[in-house]
Amino acid sequence: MIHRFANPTRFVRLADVIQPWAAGMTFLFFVTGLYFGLFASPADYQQGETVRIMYIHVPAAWMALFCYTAMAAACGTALIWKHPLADLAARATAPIGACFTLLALVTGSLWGQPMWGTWWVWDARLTSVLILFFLYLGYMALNNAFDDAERGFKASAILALVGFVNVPIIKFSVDWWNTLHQPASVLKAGGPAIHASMLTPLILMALAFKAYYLWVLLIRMRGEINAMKVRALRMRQVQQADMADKVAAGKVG
Amino acid sequence: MAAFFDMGGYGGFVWPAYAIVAFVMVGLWIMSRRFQRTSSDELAALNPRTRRRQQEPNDET
Amino acid sequence: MSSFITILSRDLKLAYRQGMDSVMVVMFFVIAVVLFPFGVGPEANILARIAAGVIWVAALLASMLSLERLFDADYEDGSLEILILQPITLEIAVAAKVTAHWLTTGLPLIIAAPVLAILLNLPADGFAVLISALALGTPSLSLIGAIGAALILGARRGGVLLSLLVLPLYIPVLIFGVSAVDAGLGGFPFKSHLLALGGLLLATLALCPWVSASALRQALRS
Amino acid sequence: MPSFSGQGLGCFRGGRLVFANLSFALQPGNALVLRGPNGSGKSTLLRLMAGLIQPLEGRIQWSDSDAGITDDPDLHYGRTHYVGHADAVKPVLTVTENVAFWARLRSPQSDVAGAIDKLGIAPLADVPGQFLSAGQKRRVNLARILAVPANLWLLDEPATALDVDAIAALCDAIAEHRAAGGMVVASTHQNLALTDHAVLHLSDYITEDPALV
Repeated sequence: MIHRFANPTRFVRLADVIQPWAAGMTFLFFVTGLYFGLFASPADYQQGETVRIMYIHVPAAWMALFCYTAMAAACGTALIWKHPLADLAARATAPIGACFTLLALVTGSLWGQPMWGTWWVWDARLTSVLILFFLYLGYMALNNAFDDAERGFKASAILALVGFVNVPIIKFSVDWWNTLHQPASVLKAGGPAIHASMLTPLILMALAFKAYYLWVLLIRMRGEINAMKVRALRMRQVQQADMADKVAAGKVG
Repeated sequence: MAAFFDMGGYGGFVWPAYAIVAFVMVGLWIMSRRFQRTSSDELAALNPRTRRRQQEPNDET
Repeated sequence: MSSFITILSRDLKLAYRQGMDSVMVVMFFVIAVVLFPFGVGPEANILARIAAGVIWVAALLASMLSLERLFDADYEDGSLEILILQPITLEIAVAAKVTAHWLTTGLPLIIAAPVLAILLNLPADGFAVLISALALGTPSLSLIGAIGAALILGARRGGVLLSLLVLPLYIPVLIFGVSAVDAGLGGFPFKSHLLALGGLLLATLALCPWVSASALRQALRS
Repeated sequence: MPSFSGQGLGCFRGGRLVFANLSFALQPGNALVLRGPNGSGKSTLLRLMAGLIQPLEGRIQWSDSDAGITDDPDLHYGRTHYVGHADAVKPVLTVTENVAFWARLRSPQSDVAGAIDKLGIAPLADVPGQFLSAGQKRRVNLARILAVPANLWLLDEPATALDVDAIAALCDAIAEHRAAGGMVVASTHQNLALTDHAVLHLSDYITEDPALV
C-alpha cells in the first residue's frame, strides 16, 4: 500500500516547488556568509586569520552529524514503517554526508597545522569523525553490493542504525576525554561563548550549508526515484518478453 | 589587497581550505545533477509515455 | 594487441559499473592502516618509524584481497572457458586482466597512500620515495597474484589458499619497498632499492602471464 | 572448405576410460548429433573436439592441415564455436555489450545486431544481463556464435531453457550455417529439426577399461 503522501509523483511535484527556493537560499547565505566571514569580521587575537577556517570547518562538521542523523532516521522509518521514499532519502543523503565529513576532516587538518603544529593527531574527536566517514562509505558500499536493490536498502539501513551509536560519541568526545580539540562553544548549556562579530558569519555559513544540503538532496532524490522506476520498468520489460515467449509457445506448442 | 590574500601569513592554509570546500561542494552538485539527468533520460527512453515532467499522475512506483 | 584492448576495456567497464569493488579495496587498505595507531598507541614518533612498513603490508594485503575474484568471476559464469577457445594468445588476455586489476586496485592504493602517510605522521621527505616504490611494487604484486588466482580456480576456500600461496612470493617486493622508504627517510641513497623493485617488476612481467595462462589451461582441462 | 575428422579417439576422465577408438568424419554442410545417456561422454567428446581437453589416444584434425588440432590451436579456435552449459552473460553489461565483446574478440567486423535479432532478443538489446531469464541468457550466448561466422559449431545441449519459439530460431540458424558449408556437432535431448543428420551413439564406444578388467 503506498502511503498517501509518499507517492513519488506528489513528492516530485513538491520538490519542483522547493528546489528553486533552496537553490536561491544557498546562494544568498553563501554570499552573505562569505562576506561577513572573510571581510567584515576581525581576526582572532590568538589564532589570527586562521580563525576564518572555522566558518567552513564548523558548519561542515555540524552537517556531517546532521546528515548521519537524518540518514539513520530515514533508515529507521524505512525499516519500521516500510516507507518506500525513506530508503531513497537515506541513499540520497549518504554521499552528501560523506562529503561533509571529508570536508570537516580536511579543513580541520588545515586548521590544525598552524594551530597545533601537526596535520593529524589521534584525538578522540578527530578519530570518531574519521570512523563516521568510514560508516558513510560502508553504508554506500553495502547499499549497492546486491543485485536486488531491496536487499541493499534493508542491509544498509540496519548498518546505519548500528552506526548511529558513533554520533553521541562524537558529540560528547570533547567532554568525556581530555582532547586537544576545543569543547563546544556554540551549542552548549550556557549559550554561545563567541563574540557576535564571529557568530553571525558562522550562523550564516551554517544556514548556507543546510540550504545546500536540502538543494542537493532534492536533486538526488529525483534521481533515485527515476532509478527506482527504471529498475521496475526493466523487470517488467523482461517479464513481458518472457510472457510473449510463453504466449507464442502456448499458441504453437 | 596583498595583505588580504596573505591572511596574516596563514594564507597558505585558509585559501586551500576554502578552495577544497568549494571544489567538493560544486563537484557533488554536478555529480548529483548528472545522476538525475541520466536516470531521467533512461526513464524517458524506457517509458516514452511519461514526459520529463509527469503531467498525468502516474502512480506506479 | 586488439584483444588486449578489448579485454582491458571490458574489465574496466565491469569494474566501473561495479564501482564499489575498488572503493572497498582502498577502504580495507585505509582501515587496516588506521587500526595500527589504536594498537601501537598514538605517539607520533613510534608511528613515524613503523609507517612505511605498515603501509606496505596493508597494500600487500589489500591487493591480494581483490585477487581472488580476478579469474573466479569469469570461471563461474563460463566466460573463462570461452575466452580460452578464442583465437587469441591467452598470455595477452591474462596481461590485460592483470592490467585491469592493477588500474582498479594498485593505482587507488598509490593515491590513498600519502593520506595514510599523514595519518601515520611519516616525515615529509619519505612521501616521494613511498609513492615511487609503490608505483614500482604494486604491478608486480598483481602479476604474482595472478598466478595464485589462476591456481586456486575451483578450489574450496580459495581466498585463504590464495594468501598462503602468494604472500611468501610477495616478500622480496615488501623488503625492497620498505627499505627504499627507510633509506629515503634516513637520507641514504635509495636508487638501488628502487632499481631492485624495477628488476622484480620486469621479471614478473615476463614470467607471470605465461605461468598464469598455463595454470588456467590446466584448470579448465579438468 | 576443409572437412573435420577424428580417428581412434580415446578419452580418460574422472578416473575412468570414458570411450575408446571412436572415429567420426564431417564434410562441409554435415550435422552430427550425439546420443547417449547422461554421463556417457557426450560433453567430453564435444570438449575434446573444441580442443579444451587432450585425448588419451587418437587424433582430431582438419583435412587441410596434417597437424592435429592441439598442435595448432589458433587455427582450430578460429574455425570453431563452442557453446557449453554456462552462458557467460555478465550481469552489469547489456545484451549488446555482452555479444559485442565476444564478437570483437574474434574479428573487427561482425553483425552483432543481426545475430541478436535472429534469436528474437532484439527488444532486450539494452537490458543489463542481471534482469534476463535463463532462456534469454541462453539466447545471448547463442547470439555470440551467429555474430561471427565459423566453420564448425559445437553445441552442448543448445536447447536447454529455450522455448519452442527460440528452438525454431536456433534451427533456422543451424540450417543457414550448414547451407553456407558449415558443420555442426550437437548433443541434445530435444529433437532439433535437423534434416539428414548423422547420429553417433556414444554407447557403441564405451568399453571396459583394459586396466581394470
